[in-house]
Amino acid sequence: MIYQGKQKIWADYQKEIPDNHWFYVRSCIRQNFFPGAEKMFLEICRGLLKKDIFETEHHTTCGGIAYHCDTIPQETVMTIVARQFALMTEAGYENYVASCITSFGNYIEILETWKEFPELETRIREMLWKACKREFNKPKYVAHASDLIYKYRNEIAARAKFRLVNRFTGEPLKVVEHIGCHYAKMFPARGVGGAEYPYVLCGMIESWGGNVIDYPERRHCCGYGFRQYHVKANRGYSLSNTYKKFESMEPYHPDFILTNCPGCPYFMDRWQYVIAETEGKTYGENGYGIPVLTYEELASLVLGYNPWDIGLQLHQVAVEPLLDKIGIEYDPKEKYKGLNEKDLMRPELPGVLRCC
Amino acid sequence: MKENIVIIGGGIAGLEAACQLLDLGYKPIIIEKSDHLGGHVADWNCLFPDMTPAGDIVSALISKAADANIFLNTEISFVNKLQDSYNIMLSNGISIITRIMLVTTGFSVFDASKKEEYGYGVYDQVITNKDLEHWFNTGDDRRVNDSAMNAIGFVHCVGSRDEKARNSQCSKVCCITAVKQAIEMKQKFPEAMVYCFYMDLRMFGKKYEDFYISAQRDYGIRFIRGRVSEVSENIDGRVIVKAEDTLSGKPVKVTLDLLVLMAGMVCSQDSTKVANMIKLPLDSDGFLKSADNVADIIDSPKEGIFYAGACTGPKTVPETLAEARAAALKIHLYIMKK
Amino acid sequence: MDFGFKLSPSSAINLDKVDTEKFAELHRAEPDVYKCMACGSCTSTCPANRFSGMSVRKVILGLQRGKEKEVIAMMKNCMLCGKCSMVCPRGINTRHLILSICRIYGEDMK
Amino acid sequence: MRERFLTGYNDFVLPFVCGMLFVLGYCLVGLVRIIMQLPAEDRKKFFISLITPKTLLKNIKDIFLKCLIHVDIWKRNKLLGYMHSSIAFGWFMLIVVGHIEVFLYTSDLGAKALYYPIFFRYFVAETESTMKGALIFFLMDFFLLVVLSGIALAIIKRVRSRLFGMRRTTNPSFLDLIGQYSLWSIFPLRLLAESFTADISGGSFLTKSLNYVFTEFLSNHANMLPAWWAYSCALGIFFVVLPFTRYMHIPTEILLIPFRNAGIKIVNARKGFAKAQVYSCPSCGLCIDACPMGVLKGNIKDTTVYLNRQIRRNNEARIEEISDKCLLCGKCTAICPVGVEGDKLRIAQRSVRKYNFGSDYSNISASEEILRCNKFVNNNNTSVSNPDKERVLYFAGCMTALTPVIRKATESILSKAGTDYEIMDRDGGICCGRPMLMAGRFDQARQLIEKNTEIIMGSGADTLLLSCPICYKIFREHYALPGIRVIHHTEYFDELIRTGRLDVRKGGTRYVFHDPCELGRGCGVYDEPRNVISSAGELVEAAKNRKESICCGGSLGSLTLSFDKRKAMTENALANLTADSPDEIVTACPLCMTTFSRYADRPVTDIAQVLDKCSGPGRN
Repeated sequence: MIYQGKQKIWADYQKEIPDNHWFYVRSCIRQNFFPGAEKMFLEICRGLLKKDIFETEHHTTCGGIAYHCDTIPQETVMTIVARQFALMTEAGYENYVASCITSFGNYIEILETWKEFPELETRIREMLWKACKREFNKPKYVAHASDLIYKYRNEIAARAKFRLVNRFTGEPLKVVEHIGCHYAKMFPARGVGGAEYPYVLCGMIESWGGNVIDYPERRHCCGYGFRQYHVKANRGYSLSNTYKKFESMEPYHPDFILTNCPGCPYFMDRWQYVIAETEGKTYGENGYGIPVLTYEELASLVLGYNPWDIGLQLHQVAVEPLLDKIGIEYDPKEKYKGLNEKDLMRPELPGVLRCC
Repeated sequence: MKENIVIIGGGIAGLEAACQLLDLGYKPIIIEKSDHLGGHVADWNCLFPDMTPAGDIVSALISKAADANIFLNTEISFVNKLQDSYNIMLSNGISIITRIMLVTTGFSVFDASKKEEYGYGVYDQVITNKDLEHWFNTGDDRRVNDSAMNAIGFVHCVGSRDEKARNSQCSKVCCITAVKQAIEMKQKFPEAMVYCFYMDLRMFGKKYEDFYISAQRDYGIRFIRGRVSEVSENIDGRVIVKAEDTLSGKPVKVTLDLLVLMAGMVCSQDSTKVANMIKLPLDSDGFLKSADNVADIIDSPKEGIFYAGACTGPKTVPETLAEARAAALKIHLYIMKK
Repeated sequence: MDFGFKLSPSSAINLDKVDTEKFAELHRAEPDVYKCMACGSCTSTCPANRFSGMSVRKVILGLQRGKEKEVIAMMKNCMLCGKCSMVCPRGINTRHLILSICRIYGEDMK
Repeated sequence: MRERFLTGYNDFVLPFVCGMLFVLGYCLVGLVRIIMQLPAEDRKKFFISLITPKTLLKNIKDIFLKCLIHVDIWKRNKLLGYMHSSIAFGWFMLIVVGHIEVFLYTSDLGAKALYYPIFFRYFVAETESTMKGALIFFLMDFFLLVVLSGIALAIIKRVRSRLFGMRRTTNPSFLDLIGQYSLWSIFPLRLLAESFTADISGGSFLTKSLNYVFTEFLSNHANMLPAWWAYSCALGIFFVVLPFTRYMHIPTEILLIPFRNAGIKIVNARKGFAKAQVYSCPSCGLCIDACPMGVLKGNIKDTTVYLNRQIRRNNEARIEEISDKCLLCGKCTAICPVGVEGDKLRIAQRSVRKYNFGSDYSNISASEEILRCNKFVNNNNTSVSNPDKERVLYFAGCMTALTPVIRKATESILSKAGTDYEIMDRDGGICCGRPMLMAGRFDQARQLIEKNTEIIMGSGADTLLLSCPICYKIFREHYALPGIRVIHHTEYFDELIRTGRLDVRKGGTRYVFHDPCELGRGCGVYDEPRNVISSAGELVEAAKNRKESICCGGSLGSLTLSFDKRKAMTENALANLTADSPDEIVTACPLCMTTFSRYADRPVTDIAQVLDKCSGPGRN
């Protein structure tokens, strides 16, 4: 691997990310999967970086999953998106930040489509007006939330309590970065680092002290692939995709996987359990799995937040071995205690995958 | 004869045309940007289909063209159109007034790093056809590991027939070059498996098909019909190549010790630069536009300006040489007519 | 545990894992096997094709891709009539090739 | 005549006696083994044939004509014929007359009977001259001279085989050479020995005269014994090496002829009848010139004579190579003077090949195939719709599918002749099984035969018409189709013309007819195609024709000959055909036609095309 070669490509794909005043839209599914992630993002941005981030309870789904599952036509998804833009316009913002990769891809795709077919944009404006009497301006910048964390990775590193270094060996942690497919594969120029070697997560890992692993199936989808997972008959393909990725990264013995998409961490986390139960195979050390984190969770960890406060107990694969390696202290007894100190109850332990 | 004839480009087309013009009694001027003559052919090792040493061809041309006025390391700074001639200002400060120019600016090898998914410049064991010829010539390339060469792959059509690479044209010679280089690699590494990933095999020229049959029958080179989709590096640093084996209708992957990208031919920047200065049109394939692509490939649409070789599109060495001879004759007749 | 779905087998051909020994043996028996350019003349003329999908082209390809089982199934209806060798533009001795395959490859193939 | 020695014995007889006993013992054991190796049924057939007067007489006649007189060789080349019969018949007569002599003049033979007829002259002295004695002396000298002339020719043949009509001859093995030299030396030595003793034992024009010459120089009788020793040694050596040389054909052929006359066929590749054939091969090398592969020098060692030699040596690799390469044109069989069946022997070798898997046609439904050609049967049952009329089922064959002109022309002729016909393989049929059979895969061939039989029997036809001689041969020999006439289109066309169902206008084109191997040598059809062609134009003959016709080189028989190696054979066959400058080459096999068309310098057509061009509906 020639690192300079990658750097050359990264240099070709830099994107302008505004440094303040963002209109933030959440993901539909992340709050169920890993609710700590978006909460921590807002906390880091507002509390730590002192940025102006606006979010509104009026925003809805972007329609991306339905669109990609072929259940709604393109005009519908465009009108939904137009409404989100209208909310942004009404709130007086022009920098649009999406928490979800599918949404991000969806916004970019729609904006590019309007650029090519302006008559379509006019039609959508009419439809939006008919539907809810709203008008919108197109956002000046569209960014993904990970772009912002990437932009401020060095500031975070400066305030970090922990580095991504194995405290037993002193070696940098080996990290697999997994980028959501819709981040840059459709429009390489719209992602940091392009589609072939996206830099958005690599930059965070490098900046926070870890080592990025480049394994053969790095480009591969996590396996969610809407139509694969949502149709039960196809679910085996979803699982097989994930399996292929794990088989490919296994020889590198990664310490954890970092992701920037709602579906990826969830499927890479949960499918490890299914693979373990059906195939008897686990990928971490000593029968554990490989922890899969979102970039917000990782940022919070290095900044020294309590693992249980950021919701790591909701991961299927136990994160404790990773916390031990980094040297983050935690109280196992606190793991299943809610914010109000109420006991959350214990999940049933899997048969094969070691979880505690 | 005191007529100034300016040949722009000292590759084989320029040299051959100069030789012919010298024989006809003229004293042409060759302007060459680089520090040596012979162009791309000078970087090549052997030429298909008879494995003619490229060096022999080039050195014979250079020695025959030695009497021409040759400016190395020289570029054209600007060109002024006069009444019925041109004033050419060279980067070395010399200016030439001429009414006849022969454009032999040739082609550029497609920049394989633009096909990011193939990892040229990123993976240790990915090289181009040109790099391989360089290795044949000098034996110097750390990416080619002699001691562990068990599997070698050739990817056809890199930057050719690819709208994403902004070149939908066929570069014509890469198929046969891949066959040639595959044979040469098999000769050097008889135990290695050699794969060629192709979309179509275009064996159009004299004895090319024989060469292809020989690659199959005598060297056991495996031709896989399918374009390589992506290349990755595995833990021991070898490259994994993925493609569809379209004949089986199945995805195929293989681990290789060396991957050679058959980078195609694109119009060189020098050609476009010259075209801009003299206001020559470009054809839809990105190369210089001839007066007529069938009947008159050597004439440009402008009087007194002629083409030879790959500046008008991908050409083989014999085609280039033939065009250069034709151009020399055309120039001679043009002068005689006045 | 049964989740109602499971891993689907990969359809990809991994050339690293294809056993080349037998094919090398076949090549020694019938060197022309390398000459196939996949034109498909043999397939379209084959009288067994409509019964078992026999195709010498697919046979040659399949053996190089580790698909011995499919190849053997295809060859079940070969009648050795020789039409394929008549039409082969590369002059491959397909009948000898087929007989050599019957000798070298076996029923116990994967 | 009286005996010179009381004991009637001298040590010099020992080499001969030992050799004789050895060879007799060897042959006896071999005979028993070969007979035991025959399948029980064949063995029974063989013994019955031996006591059936008709076959017995035929056996004696064949043995006399073939083994002694070599009539087949006489037909081929007089000089070669004389050479063979002079040695064989001459020697035989020497033995016969020698025995008569001994029995006439000696009584109380005992163990002496073993060697007396051979060395009689040494042991006796002439007491009186009688007419009877002189005649015997003369006969003995005469036949000795005959044999010596044969030997002289044999020596000449070694260096100038072309005089004997042979371009190439076999490369003898080391033991063959020893056998040959000892055989050659037997008779001159006998002459020498008898000449030394001729003044004592008597003799005739040869021995007596030579004796006078000898006494001129060497009056001493002491020279006598070494000559007799040498004679005995030559015989002894010859007999000892005989089983390991080509001369084994002498005793084996005597067994092969009754086997063949008993109707025995090759079953086991190496045992029984096959073994008898292999050992009957005299290594004469006639098959070398006959072999169409011989045009390429590299193939000479792949001819039948070498196959036999390698089988005797159990050289498995070479046996496989030789038997797989052969085109199975059958020409070596047709011209072999002893009747070694080179093609069948090779198919037998192929049949013992081990395969890991083979074809299985059980998935092919014959009843579905019948639906494609059920014109002659009533709907939903098997009863024939038109039982009194001729109902022709035309099986064009796989190869004809690649030469659609043949099918088109044949159909056109059938329409003109008003034949009610149906095509069995309009959209591709099931192979006849002959190619499989030729590859030695009998079980698969049998399955194909069964499928086709079911289809043909279910079609309601009464005639099976074939365009392809390859199919024709197997349909004739291996199919049981009761009530159905199997006919090749050449024969059928001939019949149409003869019965007036087709009207032919004779043109001026000069046609040469190529006898396809499977039609001519394979099925014995030579005249019908010639009749058809003669009625359409002028028939010219090839330099070698009928049973000596040269294979086109495209044969399916060869398993290993690659495409590029066949070109020379095709060109050689074409040169043979065009010797008399015909306008057109006519054949009756789609494979021959395709093969010739590739390299021919003039049109190559099928007989159906020729006939179709110049025929119209007949008056009948």
